[in-house]
Amino acid sequence: MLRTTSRGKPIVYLDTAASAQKPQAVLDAMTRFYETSNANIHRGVYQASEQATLAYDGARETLASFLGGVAPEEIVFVRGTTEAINLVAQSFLRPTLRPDDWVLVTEMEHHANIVPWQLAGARTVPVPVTDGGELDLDAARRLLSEGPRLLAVVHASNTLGTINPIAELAAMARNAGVPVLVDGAQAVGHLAVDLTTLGADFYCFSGHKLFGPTGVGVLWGRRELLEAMPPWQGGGDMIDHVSFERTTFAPVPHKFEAGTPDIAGVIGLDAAVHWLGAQDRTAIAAHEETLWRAGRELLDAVGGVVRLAVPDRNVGILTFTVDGAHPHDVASLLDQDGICVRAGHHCTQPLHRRLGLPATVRASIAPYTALADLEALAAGLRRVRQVFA
Amino acid sequence: MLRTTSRGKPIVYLDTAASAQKPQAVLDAMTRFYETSNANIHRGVYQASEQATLAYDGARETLASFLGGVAPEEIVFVRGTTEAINLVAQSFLRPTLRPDDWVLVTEMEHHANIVPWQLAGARTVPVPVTDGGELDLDAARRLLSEGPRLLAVVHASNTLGTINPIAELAAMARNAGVPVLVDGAQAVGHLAVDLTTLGADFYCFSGHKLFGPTGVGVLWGRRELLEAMPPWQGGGDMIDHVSFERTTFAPVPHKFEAGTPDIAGVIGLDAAVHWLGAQDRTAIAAHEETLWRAGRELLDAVGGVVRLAVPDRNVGILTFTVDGAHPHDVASLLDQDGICVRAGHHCTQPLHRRLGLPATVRASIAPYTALADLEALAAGLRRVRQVFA
Amino acid sequence: MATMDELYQSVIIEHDRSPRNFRRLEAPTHQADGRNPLCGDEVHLELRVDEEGRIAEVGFQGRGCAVSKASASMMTTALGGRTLPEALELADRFQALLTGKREADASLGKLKVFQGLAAYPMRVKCATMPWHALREALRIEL
Amino acid sequence: MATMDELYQSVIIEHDRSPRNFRRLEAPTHQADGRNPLCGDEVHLELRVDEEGRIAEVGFQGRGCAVSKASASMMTTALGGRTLPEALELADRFQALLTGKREADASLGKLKVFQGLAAYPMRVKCATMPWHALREALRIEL
Ligand SMILES: Cc1ncc(COP(=O)(O)O)c(C=O)c1O
Ligand SMILES: Cc1ncc(COP(=O)(O)O)c(C=O)c1O
Repeated sequence: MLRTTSRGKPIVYLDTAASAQKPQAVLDAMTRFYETSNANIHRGVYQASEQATLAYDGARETLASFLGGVAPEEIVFVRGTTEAINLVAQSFLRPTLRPDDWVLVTEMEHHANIVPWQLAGARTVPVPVTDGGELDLDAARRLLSEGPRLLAVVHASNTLGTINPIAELAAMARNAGVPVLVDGAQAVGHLAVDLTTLGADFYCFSGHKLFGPTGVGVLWGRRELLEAMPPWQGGGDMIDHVSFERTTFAPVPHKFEAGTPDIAGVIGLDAAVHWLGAQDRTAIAAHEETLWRAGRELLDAVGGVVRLAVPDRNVGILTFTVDGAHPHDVASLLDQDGICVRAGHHCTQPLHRRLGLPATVRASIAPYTALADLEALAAGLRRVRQVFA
Repeated sequence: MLRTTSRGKPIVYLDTAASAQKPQAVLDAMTRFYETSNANIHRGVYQASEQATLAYDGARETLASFLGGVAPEEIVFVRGTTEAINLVAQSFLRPTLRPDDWVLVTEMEHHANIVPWQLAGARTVPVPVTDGGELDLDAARRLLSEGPRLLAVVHASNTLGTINPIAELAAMARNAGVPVLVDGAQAVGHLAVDLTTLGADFYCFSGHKLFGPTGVGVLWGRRELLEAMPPWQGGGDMIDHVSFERTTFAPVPHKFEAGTPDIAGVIGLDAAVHWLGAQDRTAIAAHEETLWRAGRELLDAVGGVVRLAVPDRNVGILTFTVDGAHPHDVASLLDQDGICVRAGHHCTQPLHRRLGLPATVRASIAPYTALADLEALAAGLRRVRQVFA
Repeated sequence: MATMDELYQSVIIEHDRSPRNFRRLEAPTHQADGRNPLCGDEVHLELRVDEEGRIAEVGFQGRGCAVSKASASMMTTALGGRTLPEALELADRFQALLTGKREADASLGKLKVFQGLAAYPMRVKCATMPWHALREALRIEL
Repeated sequence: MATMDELYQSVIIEHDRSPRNFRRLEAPTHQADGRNPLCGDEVHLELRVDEEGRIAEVGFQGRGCAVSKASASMMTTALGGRTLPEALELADRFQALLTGKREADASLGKLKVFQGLAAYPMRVKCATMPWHALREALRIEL
C-alpha cells in the first residue's frame, strides 16, 4: 500500500493509529492458508483441518509469549478491542452488577472503553485529564477509593498519544481492590508489553493496528477471572455437552470462542507478531521518537498550527488544529496532496469536550514513517493556510 | 487449495459444509484491498479510507441484492452465523424476556441455534425430526400455538442436508404471531434465497461457507425489528453522541456494528457473492444433485455403509456410518488417502441423540466436487472395511 | 471538474467567513438540530413559515467545517419564498447532485457549485447535513 | 514411522474388538467420566485401590473410536499394581510421548505403539482422553 499513489500523488500515510499497513509476510501467510490448508478447525481429523488447527493454536502461543509469557489459555481471540471490552462488560461485569454500580474510566477513553460499560448497565465516571494531557493520578486514587467495580483505562491515548502509567494505576487499584482492564489498542504497536508484571487483569487490542489483518483481536484475562466468568456467546466449539434442558461449556479459552473464528485473520496476526518480533523494537522506538520530535518542530514552524498539549512519553501522535480552518477542511485539502491524516473526534468525544474542541487533526507515526512524510505534511499545511488566508 | 496434496495424495475435499474453498477472485480482492486501499472506514476523508468505505458500503448493497433485493440497511455484518444468532438472542430476545419464556427450535439445529437462546435465559423446546429426517410439521404447528417467543429454525441441516419448508413454517408462525429466525448457514451456498418472499424475520449465514473468507457473516433483519432493538455491543461507529451521562446511537445498521469491522473480510465476501452471481446457479444445483445421487449409489455399493435416512430435497450432504468402525477411525483412514470428510457430531448433539448415534461421517458436495471425488470416497471406504475386517 | 482547492477558493471559504443568516430567529415556526456524529459537527436550524405556507426566514447556528457551513449558508438563501413541498424537492435535488445521481441544472441555482464534491463521498455528508436538518425541521412544527 | 493403517492393524483393531477390562467393578474406590466434546466420545472409568495404595483393578465402559477404546483398554492393563503417584507419572509420560515431547522408552511398555499417533494431533486427544479420565478419577475418591 505504501508504494501506491493517492489522488495521483505518492501516498503519505500518517494514519497508522486508525489502521496500520501490513507487511508482505502477513498477506502471504493468509493467502498461503487459503491456498494450502483452508479448512475449519478443531473438528476435522484430515490434514488440512489439522494444519489449520495447529496454526490457530500456535498463534495463541505466539501471542502469549508476545505479551510477556502469559498462559496461552488466557488468550481469547475476538474481532478487536471493541469486542474484547464488550465481552468483559457482558460476561465479567453484568452478571454481578448491582444498581448504582459504576466503572471508573478516564476522560481520554475511546468510545469503545465507555459505551460497553454503559450498555452493561453501569454508570461511567471519568478520571480527569490535566491541561498537560495526562491523567490526574490524585483524582484517580481518590475515585478508586470510592468503590468502582472496575478501572477501565487506555494504555496509550489514540488522540493525545499519552502513555499512561499503567503499573502505577494498577498498583493503586490493587490496593483499593478494584480490577483493571487496559485498552492496549494504541500501545502494543509501540511498547513492549509484559502482562506478567504490568498488574492488569484484562488487556486487549486489535490486530489491524498491530500490522495484522482486520477482523481479529485479542482479549487477555487472568485465568481465575476468565474461568469464573459465564460464556458470552453460545454456539459450536464452546460447549462440552448440549441438550435442550441443560448445556455445559468447554474450558477457557474455548468457552469464549463460539463458532468459527476468523481463522485466516488469526494466522495473519500470528505472522504480524512474528514480523514485529524479528524487528529491533528499540531501534523502531528511537526512530519513532526522533520523528515525533522532528514533527513537532515542523508543525510549529508552519505558523497557525496549534498542537495539543501532550506529555513527552508518547506513542508518536501529533494532534493539532489550524487557525481558522476546520479539521475536516484541513484533512480534505491535505488529501489533495496524497497526505492521509485523520480529522474528527477520533471516537473520543468526551476528551474533545474536555479540550473545548469539536474536532482535531491527527497524524500518527509508525515504523515505516519517514522524515519526508512529515515534511510533506508541513508543506501541505502551508498550502492549507494559503487557501484559508 | 484444491490443487494441493494431502498426506502426499491429491486432495479430495468433501468438507465444504464445514468451510468452502475460495475462488481466486476472493483472495485477490482481499489482497488488493490490503495493497491499495487499506485504511479504516467511515472516519477518514482521504482517498484510501474513502475507497475502503465505498467498498464496504458497496458490499452491503451486493449482499442486499443477493438476498432478493432487501434494503441495504437491513444487512448487518457480523463474524458469522453464530454471532448473528447471539446478537438476536441478546438484543431482540433478552431485553423483553419474561421468566418461562421459551424459544421453539428443532431437533436438527446446530448448537449455534440452541445455546444462544439458552444463554439469553430462555428455555429451548424442539420440533421433533421424523424417522425420514424431516421436521414434523404437525408438531411444529401445535407447538407454535403454545406461545413460543420465537421460532429458530435451520434452512438446511448441516448433518442431514434436509431443506426445510421455511415458507410454510414462516406462514404458520405468522398465523401464530411468532417471529422467525432462519439459520441459512448451509442454505445460501446451494439455494437462491429471496428474503422478500421467504417470510422470515431474521436470516443469517457465514461467509466462509459461501466461498468467502473466515471472520465475516451476515445478519439480515426486518428494519422495524432492527430499529426497535437496543444495540448489543458498544464502541466506535455505532454512536451518535457519547458522554459519561448519556449516550445515543447511530441508525441501523451501524448501531449493530461497533468497532472496526472485518473490512477485508467484507470485501472478500462481496467478491465471493459476485463470483457466485456470475455462475449459472441452476446448472450448479443440477450438477450437485447428480453427484449427490451418484454418491448415494456409490456408498450403497460399498457394503456395510449405512446412510442416514434423509429427504430427497437436499443440499448435497451424504452422512453415514460404517459397520463396526467408529466415524473418527473412518475419517482418519480416509485421510490417509487424501480424502477430507468430517466425523463427529457436527455440532448437532441433540440430533445425534435422536438418531441414537454418538457420531457420524459426513461428506458434502460443492460446485467444485467431481464424480471422481466420490469414487475416491467409495474406494477409500472399501479400504476402511478391509482394515476393520 | 473543479478540484477541492478550487471549490474552496471559489465559494466555500467566502461563505465560511461570512455565513448568511447565521443567527437565531425571533419567532421560528420550525426547528431542528443536525449532527454529523462522525465528526462532531452540529447545526441548529430555525425557520419561520408565513401564513401562506412559504418560508419567510431561515437562520442557522452551530459549528462545523467550511463545507457544512457554506452549504448551510447557501441553503438559507436558497429557501426563501419557497413552499414546504418546494423546499423538500430542492433538498432531494441537492442530494441527487451530490451523490452523482443527477447533473447540475438551472433549478439548483448557485447550489450547483457543490457538484464538485460528488467526487469526495466522505465530504458529501458535510454538505448534506444542513439539508437533513431541514427535512427534520419541516416535520417538527413548534 | 508407522502409518495410520499399520497402527490400526498392529494393535488398535485388536483392542477395539476385544477390549480388556471392559466392565464395571464391584467395589470401586475411584471413578470418573471422560468426554471428548468434539466427537461425543465418552468413557466411564472405575478403579479399586487396595489398602497398600496400589491399583488393584481397573474397569472402563463407554463408547468411542477404536483409538480411544484401545488406549483405554491398554491403560487398564498398564495400571495394575501401580501406586497412584506412579499411575500419574505414567499418564504424564504417555501424554509427552503423544505430543512429541519425549521419545518412547522401555518404561512405557506396550503403550509405546501409540507413538505413531503423534503425527496426527487431532487424534491424540482420542488416545489421551482415558488418561485424562484417570487423572480425574484419582481426584474423586468415592
Ligand atoms: C447449520 C449451521 N448453523 C450454524 C453454523 C455455525 O456457523 P459459524 O461457525 O460460521 O458461526 C454452521 C456451521 O458450522 C452450520 O452448519
Ligand atoms: C484506544 C483505542 N481503543 C479502542 C479502539 C477500537 O478498536 P477497534 O475499532 O479495532 O475495535 C481504538 C481504535 O479505533 C483505539 O484507538
